[in-house]
This record gives sequence, structure tokens and C-alpha cells, in this order.
Amino acid sequence: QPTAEVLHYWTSGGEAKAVKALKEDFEANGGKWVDAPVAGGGGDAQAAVLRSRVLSGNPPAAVQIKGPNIQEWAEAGALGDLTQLGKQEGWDNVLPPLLQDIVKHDGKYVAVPVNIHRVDWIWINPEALEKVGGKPPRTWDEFNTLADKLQAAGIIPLAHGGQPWQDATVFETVALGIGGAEFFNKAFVELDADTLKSDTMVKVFDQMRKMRGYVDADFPGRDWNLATSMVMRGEAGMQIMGDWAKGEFIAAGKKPGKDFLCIPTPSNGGYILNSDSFAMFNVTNEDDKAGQTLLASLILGEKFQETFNLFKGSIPARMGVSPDKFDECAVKSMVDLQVSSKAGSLVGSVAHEIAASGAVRGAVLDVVTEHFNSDMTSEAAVARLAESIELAE
Amino acid sequence: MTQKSIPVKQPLLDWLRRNVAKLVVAPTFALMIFFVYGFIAWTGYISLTKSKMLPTYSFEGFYQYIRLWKMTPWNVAMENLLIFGSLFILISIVLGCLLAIALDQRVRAEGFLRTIYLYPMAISFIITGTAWKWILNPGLGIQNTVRSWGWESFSFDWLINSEMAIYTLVIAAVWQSSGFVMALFLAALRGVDSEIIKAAYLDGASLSRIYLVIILPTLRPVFLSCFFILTHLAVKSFDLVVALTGGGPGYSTILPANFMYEMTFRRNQIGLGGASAIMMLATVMAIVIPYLYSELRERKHD
Amino acid sequence: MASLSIQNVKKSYGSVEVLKGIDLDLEDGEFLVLLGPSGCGKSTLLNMIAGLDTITGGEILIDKTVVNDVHPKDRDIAMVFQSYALYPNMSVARNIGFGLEMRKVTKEERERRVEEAARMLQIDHLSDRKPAQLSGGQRQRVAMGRALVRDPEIFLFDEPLSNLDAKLRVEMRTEIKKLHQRLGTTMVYVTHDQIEAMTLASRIAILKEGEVQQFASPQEVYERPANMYVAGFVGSPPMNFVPAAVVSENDKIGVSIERTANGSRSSVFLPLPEDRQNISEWVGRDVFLGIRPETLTHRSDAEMSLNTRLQAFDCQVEVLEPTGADTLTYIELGGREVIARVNPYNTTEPGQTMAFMVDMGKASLFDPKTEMRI
Amino acid sequence: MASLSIQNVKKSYGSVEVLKGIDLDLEDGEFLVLLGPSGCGKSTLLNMIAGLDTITGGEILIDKTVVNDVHPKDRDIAMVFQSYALYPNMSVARNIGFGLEMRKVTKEERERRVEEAARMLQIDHLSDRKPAQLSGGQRQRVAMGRALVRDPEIFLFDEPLSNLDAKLRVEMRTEIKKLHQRLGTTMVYVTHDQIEAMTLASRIAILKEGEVQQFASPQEVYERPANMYVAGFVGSPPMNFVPAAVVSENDKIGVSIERTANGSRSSVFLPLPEDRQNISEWVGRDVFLGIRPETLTHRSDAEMSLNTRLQAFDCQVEVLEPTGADTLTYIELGGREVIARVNPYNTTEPGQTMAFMVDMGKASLFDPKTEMRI
Amino acid sequence: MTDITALPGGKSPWQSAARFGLYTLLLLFAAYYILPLIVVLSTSMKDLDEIRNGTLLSLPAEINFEAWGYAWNEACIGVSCTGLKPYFWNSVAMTIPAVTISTLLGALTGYSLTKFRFRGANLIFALILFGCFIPFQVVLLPMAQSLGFLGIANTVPGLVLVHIVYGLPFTVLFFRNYYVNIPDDLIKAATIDGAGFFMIFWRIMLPLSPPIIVVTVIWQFTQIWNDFLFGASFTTGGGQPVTVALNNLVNTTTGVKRYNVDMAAALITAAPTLAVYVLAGRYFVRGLTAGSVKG
Ligand SMILES: Nc1ncnc2c1ncn2[C@@H]1O[C@H](COP(=O)(O)OP(=O)(O)OP(=O)(O)O)[C@@H](O)[C@H]1O
Ligand SMILES: Nc1ncnc2c1ncn2[C@@H]1O[C@H](COP(=O)(O)OP(=O)(O)OP(=O)(O)O)[C@@H](O)[C@H]1O
Ligand SMILES: [Mg+2]
Ligand SMILES: [Mg+2]
Repeated sequence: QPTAEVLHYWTSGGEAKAVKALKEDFEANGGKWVDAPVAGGGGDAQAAVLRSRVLSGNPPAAVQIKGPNIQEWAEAGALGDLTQLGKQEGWDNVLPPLLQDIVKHDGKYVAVPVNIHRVDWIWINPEALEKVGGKPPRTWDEFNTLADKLQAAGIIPLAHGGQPWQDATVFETVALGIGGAEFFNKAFVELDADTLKSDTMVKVFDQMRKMRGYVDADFPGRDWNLATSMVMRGEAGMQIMGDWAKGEFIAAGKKPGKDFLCIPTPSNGGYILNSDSFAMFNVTNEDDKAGQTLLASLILGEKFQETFNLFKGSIPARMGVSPDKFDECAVKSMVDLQVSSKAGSLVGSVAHEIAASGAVRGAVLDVVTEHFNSDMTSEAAVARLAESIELAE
Repeated sequence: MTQKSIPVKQPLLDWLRRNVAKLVVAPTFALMIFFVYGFIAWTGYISLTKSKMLPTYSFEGFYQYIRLWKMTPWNVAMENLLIFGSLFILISIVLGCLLAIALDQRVRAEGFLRTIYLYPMAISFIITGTAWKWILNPGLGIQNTVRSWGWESFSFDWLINSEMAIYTLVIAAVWQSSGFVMALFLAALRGVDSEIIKAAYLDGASLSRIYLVIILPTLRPVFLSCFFILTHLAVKSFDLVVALTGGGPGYSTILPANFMYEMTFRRNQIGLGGASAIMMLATVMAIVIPYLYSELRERKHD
Repeated sequence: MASLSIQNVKKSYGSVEVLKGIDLDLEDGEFLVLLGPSGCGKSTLLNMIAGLDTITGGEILIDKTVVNDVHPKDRDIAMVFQSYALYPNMSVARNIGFGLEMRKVTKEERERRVEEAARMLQIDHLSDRKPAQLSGGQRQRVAMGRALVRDPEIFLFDEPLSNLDAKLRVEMRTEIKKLHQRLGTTMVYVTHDQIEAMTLASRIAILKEGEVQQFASPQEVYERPANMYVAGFVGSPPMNFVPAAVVSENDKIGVSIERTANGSRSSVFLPLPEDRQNISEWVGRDVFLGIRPETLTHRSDAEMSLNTRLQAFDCQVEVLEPTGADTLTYIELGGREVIARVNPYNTTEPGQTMAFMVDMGKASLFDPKTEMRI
Repeated sequence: MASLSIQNVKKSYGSVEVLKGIDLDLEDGEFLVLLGPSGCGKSTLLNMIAGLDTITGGEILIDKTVVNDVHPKDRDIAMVFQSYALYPNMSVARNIGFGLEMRKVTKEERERRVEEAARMLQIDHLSDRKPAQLSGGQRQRVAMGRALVRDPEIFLFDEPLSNLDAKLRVEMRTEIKKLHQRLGTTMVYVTHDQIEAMTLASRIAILKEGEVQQFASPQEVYERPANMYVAGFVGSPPMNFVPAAVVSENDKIGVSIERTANGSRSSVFLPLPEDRQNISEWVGRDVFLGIRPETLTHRSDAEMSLNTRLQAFDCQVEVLEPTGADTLTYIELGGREVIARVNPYNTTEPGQTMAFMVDMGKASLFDPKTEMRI
Repeated sequence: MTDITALPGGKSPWQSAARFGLYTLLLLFAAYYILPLIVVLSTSMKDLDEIRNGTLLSLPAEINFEAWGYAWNEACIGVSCTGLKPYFWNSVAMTIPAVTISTLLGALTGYSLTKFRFRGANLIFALILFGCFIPFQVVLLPMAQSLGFLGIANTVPGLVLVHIVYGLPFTVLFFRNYYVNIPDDLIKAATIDGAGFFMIFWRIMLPLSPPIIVVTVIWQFTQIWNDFLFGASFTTGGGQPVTVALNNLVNTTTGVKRYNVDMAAALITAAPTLAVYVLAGRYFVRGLTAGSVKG
């Protein structure tokens, strides 16, 4: 019997429903699903478990990891090879090139992507917007004006949770919006020191300082979903968060376009991509191998891509899935993905560990969060950022 | 009476008899050598390599240590350890001692109070962390409650203030450990020779004098025990930060254990993690080894 | 210095009555020893005198003032504890001076007095040591010093010598004796060692289960014990109790005792001295004859000729216990094992018959029913 | 029963030599007492005999077999500890029977023997109690019972009476003596109480700092102590050492001592008896005269006429210490404080001059340099 | 200590004021210690509306154990909605052998180290004791490797081994310090009586050990039961101890966050250790006196 022990950290809201869908699909196809959830910290805890499992020579069959982590594990020789299955099912033709880069190592498939999240969303409460007579911002200046209005009306402009990854999420949307895709990649992918220390980066931090002013006092340590519900309840006007936030709205019975608005953060057609994927670790047991194959092929199957992403709020990782059932936000995401991909303004997320390795991401997080939680000047932050990234390598 | 004879020697049996104690200690000792010292050595070695995702074994010298001490978060973590550790130890000992003395005054319901003071030791922060987070959260907990009583300007927002958040860790850690300290002191107070106290009364000393000048100085060993127990708790503190502040605001409340964990598991910097682990161990050793040495020397003359 | 008066003092712990009405009166400068077995309430009484324990009933007067409600520190009493109760964290000098420190005596005055006391007790070279670094005897001296330096109205000692070894005990006993002779302060001393009691006391109070059995001078207690309990408790080896019958023979009243001599049993008549002939109402009744071992010894005609109260008889020796100075000789009298104290040069072998003499002038008679002295 | 031979036995803990070559030979059925001050190595030696401690050098033989490497449980030895070392978790009966249980004696046999031992020690009514519920004396008996029931070759006692009060100690001492007389088993008994040693031993070994000072019968040790250490250790109150000069007067060799009489100082000559006249080489030299308190007493002309070795002199009395049976009288002789044991009826007041006599036949002379007996 | 309040002349008004102050102090701190427990307990008994509308510190309007049942039987942990029940029994299965074995080994080792003082015993003790101070994060990786090598990775026996190893320094410490005060004569007596090493241990030492066994068992039980790090790192899925499951449960939401369930689950998780402290706390203090405090 194909068996798959699946190590994941999808335990909240829509995620949990989505993974349940995968499980049911897997079992319907005769597989045996061994659930290994590790909740907490967006994968922090999971990382320790995975490391210890690999070191003990007993890795789980499928593990939810992503971005450069996949490359690093593959480098270490810990991942299995799915190339054959990939050929069989023609993955080369259905996966966008950016995703292929992520899940392939040395030209071999070592992981399968599940979805594509867009990170650079603003979630807006339309009632609040109406109350202050504002309209969705298209530039950061407009964003600031709107926020000021909201604040004047006694509404918290920006719902935010003070956790490093949330700070970084906001930061990268600002960086993309102010610097553009080229700047973004140069800074965070190529780690170019000049770019990191550039005036543009100073401006980015200036905007971050403004953002800090739009956040309520109680934000430190707040979970993102609590921030989301602040928007739902109208306590706050906006939240900058990836499209998993939509799952919260939907789960609370809200309708997109009516009860909440989704608009991309101000940027010149940019798109910050985040993608979850399952890496298939080296297993020796035949059942496990069969389980991996089954799981991989299910994950990339159209049916699963559709049901899963409907729950999760993201869009399918493979092309050719009918957008019919998806809501307007998702459809917009699909369209924008194509556009920005062509325009070259598609970037990988730093905060969500797509564009940068764990160490670089951590270095960025350290500085961003330090700046956000203190009265550090933008210049000092920029210097610190360059230094910190240099140390991380 | 029958003639009893002294039996002849049985070499193997004799050997076993003579060495059985060592044989019994051997497994424990072997476990310690391997699982404590072996692992420390392993970590020590790893800290001298450039291991990232998984351990690699090529020697690189002190590269990781140099990096470590250049990193702001590590310096913050060590600074935090200093502040947190000293306050935590000081307050726990003072409070534990005070409560023990208070409980020693033949109070009513002593058993009940003692249980209340002691129970936090029984519960992990994984369990009570949320409760503390709520209590300390300005929007939900004490601040909110006091304001709802009508004192509108009352403010208690340490948890979300990066300057003060480290002190909330102290509050919660003291909550957890001071009861244990109290138990140690209480146990020791109960062992003080009552004739000494009587003698002090006849000498004309007041109650506070008796405690201050006579009883507390005799509890020196307890102070010492508490100091070492608390030191190692402070250095080991990890759950507390995770549960209460998550290291925040920013990374203003991380402790070395959190730093080490983050580096090793989240940022794929096993070598760096190893280096920080060795620094933590060095901190503990600097305090513990003199203690063990004096403890065991003292015992010799018992 | 002060007088001490204990009037019908009672003490109960819960429903247990530990002291059942104690009456003792002490003159200024007397040395009272409280003697009794473990648990009889000696420490309790001492603690009550010191004010360290409340009084359930009765009154304690120091210098004719009732002190029942006076706090210990205001009673001007010093006490030496069985465990010495030295402050372990303080040096010898500080230990001794602590009482003065608490009483706000100036530093110079304090140092002078501490030094004086230390010199008197020959511990001045130990001033800087901690109690843990002292031997038992030295600790005992420090405890004494702590009491001495205060120059109190009354000294209390709670078995201060019981933790010392035999040799040191004898030495310290003599020192306490000398101390009392020099200071003349009223002292109350608790012990369960009767030798200490005998050598130190000006008066002894023998306690048993919270009641005073006899309160008299040591000599009185030794020679005329009020009852069999006191007689048995004081003296080592203890007084022999021989079942005897009071008979009148040749117009003399005396006692008749069964004994073994030359392997056969017979009875021996021991006349009482002149001054004890006044107990004719007891003739024909059973009594216990109390004989101290040192008054029962090998026959010496020379002594017998000098002292007419000595009476001779023969008896078979059963066990010999040489102690060096004397040999304790066990014989059987009246069906009981009886100890005689014999000069080592006058002993025979076990099983042999030997000639003894007993000093009937020092013998006591007890009523077997009430156990009281007749 | 067995003989015991200890041949040049040494023991070191690290660099500290605790026993420095002990030689002792015991016949079957002897009662050896090891006597010495605290820390002299008595327990160490006993532990080595029992096999509880390894031997650094020399040999121990039981019944002529070297047992150096024999495990304690195979030596057939029973031991009574100072602390009794009763198993706190077991009943009295279980405590006594534990050794038999370990040796796989059948249940019936075991019960029979335990009961027998308990009856012999009069603790059969306590069988079901735990040690914590017993008094000191009862515990001591249980400890004895545990040894007794085993019927071993050798009994070892490590200060078994030192935790008891004075009264009980005397009683238990006698019981141990009787026990030895009845069983006839070889016994080794450790104590630092010289009275116990004197009364119990068939031979005494006096230890000091890991060396045997004298190994002889109690009488020999008491009367002819090998050196001043032994002389001072055995006997209570201890032997008086009086600085004296050996002189020859009227053809008789004797000692001359300074003393105070009638308030003025003078010297007194005490001739030595016939059998001690052979020390002419010492004439003119200083010695210590050793006099036991009981041989120095109030003058009695009756006795002096019988015993020519008694010598009379006068001296001023300084302190009196009545112990009941005797009065210890302190006088000054040769510049030292000297104790005389006087009958309570023959005492005077302190400060008065009194007539004494001393038994020179029982006096010892010591070389002041080597401290050895002359 | 002596009853100092009952001394003669000690009943002044000043004294009663001091007494009052004393009780105020004690109660104040009792509030500090009890507060988090009250918050957890009262939240677990409220329903969701009450939680949302009331303040945190208010007491529940009515006592309601619904959340408890839900946490025990139905709450979702990851994709499986089994409640805490199976994980609770995992913890039991892990804790009992780990506590038993580490206590027994600690007792044996303490006994050997104190009653058979072979050369180097003190050094060995010091080396073992040092294990108390090792931060657990340090050993995660090498431990994972070792467990894999031993073939017990990701199993309950593996976790049991880990807890035994890192519990041993504490159990050895407790037992050694306790046994140091048991007279050596007892061992000598038993040796002469013919009992061997294990017989003495079994028949003499163990029966004397209940006070320190209580301390050790309480200590080990709470440490092992409360462990999160090892449980989270060395087990996955259905084999996890209850603390890990609790963490997963609290972080698993399907729609609304049910704080009352979270709190009920926390209390269920804490129940065994709480019970142990409340029931045996008295012996704990007593045993501490006997065991680890000297002087
Ligand atoms: N606090 C107390 N509560 C109850 N009973 C007590 C208390 N203190 C003493 N006792 C009892 O009172 C009795 C007398 O005790 P006390 O200490 O006075 O005896 P003691 O004569 O000094 O004996 P020892 O010679 O052993 O010191 C004992 O039976 C003891 O058990
Ligand atoms: N295990 C040991 N290590 C080092 N020295 C020891 C040890 N055991 C005993 N000693 C030393 O050996 C000497 C003799 O000790 P031992 O116990 O035999 O004395 P003792 O004569 O029995 O004294 P006591 O009358 O006090 O029992 C002492 O000085 C003691 O300090
Ligand atoms: Mg007493
Ligand atoms: Mg000894």
C-alpha cells in the first residue's frame, strides 16, 4: 500500500482544510496518509523536526519545504528523484518556469509545487474605506493619504502583527513598490552591496517608519489571523498580507469584493510570489516510494490543484486549471502572474523564503524587525542591513 | 556447635564482589560520557566547521566564533541573558526566601499556600505561556482590567515595549521558579536548630535581627544551591521566550538558547549554532565548575 | 544575683501534662541541680524559667517579682544549651559578645568583657575561629563564655556536659564548680548524670514524670533518699534493695535476710543501730533494706572494732567485676543480686564464700508498698 | 570460637598512616578490649578484622588461617555497632533474623533461634516493633541479638554502650560480661571508657595514634601501666603524677616531695617498699611519682598498723568534691593538684590541714623523659 | 522553628499589626501565583461569546465543561480530529518507563557512589552531575544521529532513552545526597550478615528511600511530562507526547479560534503534574530537606 508520512505545518484555518482535502484524495486513491503536523512559527518548529529526522536516517516521505531550502537539501543529497514521473506526466509543460527553477535541482525534479501565493496584497474593509471616502491606493503616497484619513477617523489604518516575518512581508512589498523588481532582485537575490546601501533602500525604510505609525500599539506578537479579523470587524482599515488571509475571510463567511477588497500593494505591475511545495526525501521502503509517486502525481493533478487552492486561497501551481470556480481575487492573481512574468516584474518572496536562503532571509528579518520596533534611522538600518547580510553568507 | 571452616577463595566471584559497585555505576557513567561529553565534543567540533544545512566535518578554525560575536542579535541575546539572568536569580532568591520566612511564622493554611506557591513549577510554559501572554497584554490583561475599574490612565505595556519586554520574561520566570526556591528555603528553615534561636532570644535579639544576623547566614548552602539551580534555568530558558514574546518586539527579548535554535534549525547555520551552544556552555561552566569543585572538596571532610 | 522561686508551676502540651505542679525555692547564690531521667520535664522547666516557653499554671518569681509575663530578653538570664547553640556564622568572639551587642553595650566595653571572659575560660587564642573549627570541649567553653560575659542574675545550664567524652566531662565539671565558687551567681543546672548532680549542687531536685521526688542537699539525698526511686537513681552502682523482715532479737530490732554461705541457705540477722531502734511498729513486717555498695565491703576486724554499727556476715561470691580502684563483687542476698564494693586485694574467686561487713548506720529501710523511706 | 592473631597490621588512608603495625594474639574464648582515645584507629582495626576494610600491610589470622582476602560474610564474624545500625525498615524479629535469612537458614530454625536470642535478652515482647519505637537500651539489645543469633566464631563490639545513659551502661556492661561467661566466644570490644575496659576484658590493648601502648590483663594495666599515657588513661579520677626526687635516707630509697602543711611549705620523704629498693641508679634524679587517688586517702592508724607500705603525711586541703560514696579531696603536692579519695566521714573544710596516707606499694615511678615506667 | 509568637510578653498590638501585614503579604503573593491558573481555568469554562465580550479576568457566568470534552475527544490536531486523548496516553507510555528506569538507575548509582567509595567516585559524581547543566538544544542534532544509529528514532523507546539519559544527572544527585546521610554502619552490618550488593540495595536501601523517591519521581515526572523540545524534535504524527499535541492543537484552527478549548486542553495536559504537586507536594518539601539541602 502506498504510504506517505507528510510533514507539514498547515494547521490553521483554510490551510488545514486544504491539507485535509489532499489527505482525502490520497486515501481515495488507495494511499495510507500518515499525518505529521508541526504547528507553530510558520515552519520554525518543523525545521528542527525535519533536521532531526534526516540526521537519524529516517526522513518523512514528503515534507513541506520551499525555495532555496529545497536546493540545499538536494545539495546535501537528501532528496529523491521524481524526474521519471515528471517526464511521464509532462511537468515541464505545465509548470511555470519560475516554479521549475525552484523544484528542480541539477535538472532533476526533487519536489512538487502545490500552489502559488501572491504576497503583495492589501486587504481592505470597504465600509471603513467608504467612511473616510477613500479609494484603494495605487501608490505608496496614496496609501499614506488614505491611512492618514483612516487614522483621523479613529480607525486603525494598518492591521499588523509584530512578528519578524510579518514585518518582513510588509517590508518586501514596500521594497518592490518603491524600488521595482530589478532593485529587489539585485538587493535580495544577488545581495549586491551597493544596492543594499543605496538611497532607494533608505526610502524603503523611510516608508517603513511611516507604516509603523499606522499600526496600533498592541501589535507586538499578534498573530496574522488576529490582524485579519481586525480588518473584518472594521477595527482596522487595511492589512498587508499574502492571499492566505483570504482563507480567513472566506472561513468567516465573507465575500470578496463585497465584504472585503483585495488589491495588490502599490508597485509597477510587480508580483511577489510565494509557493508551497512538497520535497520528496530519500526513502528506502517500497511502500513509501509508491506513496511518494502517488502523492506527487496527485498534487500536480488538475483536480487536486483546483480543490486545494480553493481552500487555501492561492492559485494553482500548474497551468491550465480552469479559473471558473475561483473568486475574483484569485482570478486577478492568475492574470497578474502572467503579466508580470512577461514584464519581468515577478519576484520571489524574501519573507517567505523563496528568493533568499534561510540565512539571508533571517538577516533581513533581523534588521527589518529591529528597525520597525525601535526608532532607528533609515540610514542606520541600511548600514545594518548590508552588514548583517554580509555576515549571513 | 559444628566446626565452621573459612571457605577457599573463588577468584571470579571475589572479583565480582569487589567490583560490583563500579560495574553498577558503569552504565550510567558510560551514558553520560557518550550523551553529554561526546555530544559536547561533537558540537564543539561542528562549531569549528562551516556546517550549514547538515553537519560537515572539514575543519575551519574559529571562523564561526568571529562571526558570532559580530552579529547584533547574538550580542543582544547575551546582554539579555545578563539582565534577565541577574534579575531572575536575584528576585527569585529574595522572594523565595521572604515567602519561606513568612510561611515559617506558623501561619494558618500553610499547606494550602505552599501548594499555591509551588504549583507553577509543575507546569510547563508551553501550557501557561498563553495565559501569561494574555495577562501581560495591555489590550486584554491587567492594563485593560485596571482601566475597566475606572483608572483610565493606568498603563502596563511592558510586553509590547522593546525596552521593557525583557522584564516581562523576568516576571513570568520568577513566577515559575520562586516557589521552588521557597520550598528549598522552607525545608532549610525547618532544619535550623531551635536552641540557636532560643539562645538568640536570651541574648536579647529581636525577631528580625535573629533572621538577619543568625538564621540567614547559616543558610549559605541553600543560597548557593538556589543560585546554581537558577543559573542553569536562566541559561536554559527557551520555552519562556517562545511562549511569551516569541523573541519580540523585534528580537529584543531573545536569549542565547533561542538564538542557537534559530540559527541551527531555521537559518541552516549549524556551525554557527554550534559556536553559540559552546559559548552558552562556557557561561554555565564558568559558574558551575567552581561550585562543583568546592562542593566535592567540602564533602571530603564530612 | 537573685533568688528564684517556682510556685506550683504546671505545664501541659495539649492534653499531656508534662509538669504537674513544681515547687522550688532558691536563695541567692545557690546551685540547684535538676536531676531526672530523659523526658521527665527538666528542659521544659528550664525553658519556662528562661521565658522561652509559656507557663500553663503557677508562678515563677525572680528576686520576688513574678516574671510569668516578662519577655526572655528582659529577664536577665543566661543559658547554656545542651547543643551549645553557638551561632555557626559568627566567630568565637562575636558569639560571646552577641548578647552585649544586642544590649547596646559600647564597642570598647564589649571587647574588654569578651576578652576577659575568654581569658578566664582559656579560649582567648581561639577568638577568630568559627564554631565548626572547634573541638567539643572548646565549644562548650564558648557557650559558657557567652553566658558568663553577660553577668546575669541567673545562669541556666541544660545538660551542658552531656556531649563531651568522659574525661573532658570530669574536667569541665570541676571548672563549673570553680566558676560558681568565684561568681556566686544563682545557677540552675539540668542533668541526668547523678555524679554531676552530687558534685555540683548546693541543692538537688529529683524529678520523675513531672513531679519533684526530693528537694534537698546532695548529702541528704544520698544518705536519706526520700523513696526507692531517688535511692535507685542516685549513686553508681546503685543502692542495693534487699527484701528483709524486721525482727526483734535479744531486745534489739534488726532485719533478717536470707543468704547463701558455704553452699547452703540460711538467714542472717543484722541489728539496727541505736538511733534506728524506734520502729517497733514495723516488727514482723517485710521491708526493703537499702544498702549502698560502698557500705557493703570485705570484713575488716580493725574497722569493726572502731565502728560498732558495722555488722559482719558471710556470703558466697557470684561474679567479680574489677574496675581498677575497686572490685565490684556480686552476691545474692534475700534472693536479689547485690553489689558490694571490695578492695581489689581482698577478693576471692567466684563461687567461694567470703566475709563481708555492712554499715547499718548508713542503711535505709523502705516500705515495699509506698516505696517511701521509713 | 576461634583464636585471632593480628600480625604487624598496618593501614593507611592515602598518605595518612592510621595503624602503624599492630600485633595482638588472642586465644580462643578471650575477651579483648581495644581502649584508646577518639581517632586512634580502634574502629579501623575492628573493621579490618571483620573484613569491612582492606588491609594495607600485615596479616590477620582467624583460627590460624590468613583471612586477608576473605569476604566479610565468609569470616563468620558478628559485629555490634556503636550506632547499632539496626535496619530501620524491619521489625525487631526481622532484624535479628536477617543474618540467618541471608544464610538460607530454614524458616522454622530461624524463628526458633531468633526467639531464643530474644528471650535471652528479654526483648521477646518487642518482636514486632520497628527500631524507631524502641528505647536506647532496647535497641542495644536488638543489636546484640542480631550478633548472638548467628553463633559466630568471633564477636566484635564497636563502642556498643556509648550511646546509652550512665545507668543503662552499667547494666548492659554486666550483661555483656555474663554473656561472655556463658558463651565463651572470642570477643573483641572497642571502647574509650576505661571502666568498661577494666570490667570486661580478659586482656586490654591500649592504643594511641595507631600504636599499641600496652597489651596485658586489666590488673596489670591498672597496677603496672607501661607508661604515663596508659597510667593517665586508665582509672578515674586519673592517676596523680607528682614531681619527686629519688633520695636515699636512712639506708632506704624513697622519694622526696614538696608539700604545704599548716600553711608553710616543706618536703616529705616517702620510702619505697622492700621490693622496689632496687633502683639505686636513680638516686638523685627527678622522677614522676604516680599515685592513684584511691591509694591516697585519710590516715587510718588501724590500717597503717596492718600494712607497712602505707606512709603518712599531712597536707592542706584545697577543694572538696563529694560524689556520694567518696569525697574527692584536692591537695597540692610537688606543685601539682592531686586528688585523694576520702571517705565522706573523714573530710575537713577547704583550707584545713588533714592527715593522709599513701600506699607506696601501689605507687609507680616514671622517667620524666621517656615517660616509661621505671 | 520555635513558636515565637507564644513567648511571654510577646502579645503587643504591634505584634498583631505585624501579623496582619504578614497575612497581607502572603495573600498578595498567592494572588500572583494563582492568577494564571485562574485565567486558564475560567476561560476554559466560558463559552466563546463570553470570552469575546467579557474581560480576561472575569469569572465565567456559568460553569461549563463542554470545552473540556471537546478538547479531550474531538479537537483537531493537524488533519486528525481525535482530541488529546491518544496523545495523553502516549505521554503516559513514555513517562512511566522513563521515570521508573531513571529513578532506579539513579538510586543504584547513588548507592554505589556513596556506600562503596571506590577511588574516583567523587570525580565520577562530578562528571555525572555536570549533565544537569547542559542546554538541551545543544544535544538535539547529535542525539538525532545517535537515535537513528540505534534504530529507535521517531519511536517512544527512543524518547524514553533520551529522557532517561538527561534525567539521570538529577536522579543521581538526589539519591547521592540522600544516601550520603544514611550511616555506613548499616551497610557494614548487612555485609556481615551476609547480604550482597544487590540484596543490601533491595532489602535495606530501597525501603529507606521513600522520601527521596517521592522527590525524584515528582521531579522526573514533571520534567518528562512537560518536555516539549525532545518530543517535538524526535517524534512526529501519532506518536507525539501530549505537550506537542497541545501546541499543535492550539495552533490548529478551523475557522474561529476556540480559546476555551485551548485552555481546557492546556489544563488537561497539566492535570497529571498538577495533581502530583497538590497531592505529594508536602512530601516534596520534606524530601528536599532530606535530599538536596545540606547544612
Ligand atoms: N513542644 C512539645 N509538644 C509536646 N510535647 C512536648 C513538647 N516539648 C516537650 N514535650 C514532652 O514533654 C516531656 C518533657 O520534655 P523535656 O524536653 O522537658 O524532657 P527532659 O527532661 O529535658 O529530657 P531530656 O533529658 O531527654 O532532655 C517529654 O515527654 C516530651 O515528649
Ligand atoms: N575513610 C577514611 N579516610 C581517611 N581517613 C580516615 C577514614 N576513616 C578513618 N580515618 C581516620 O583514621 C583515624 C582512625 O579512625 P577510627 O574511626 O578508627 O577511630 P576510632 O578510634 O574508632 O575513633 P572513635 O572513638 O572516635 O570512633 C582517624 O583519624 C580518622 O580520621
Ligand atoms: Mg532536655
Ligand atoms: Mg570508632
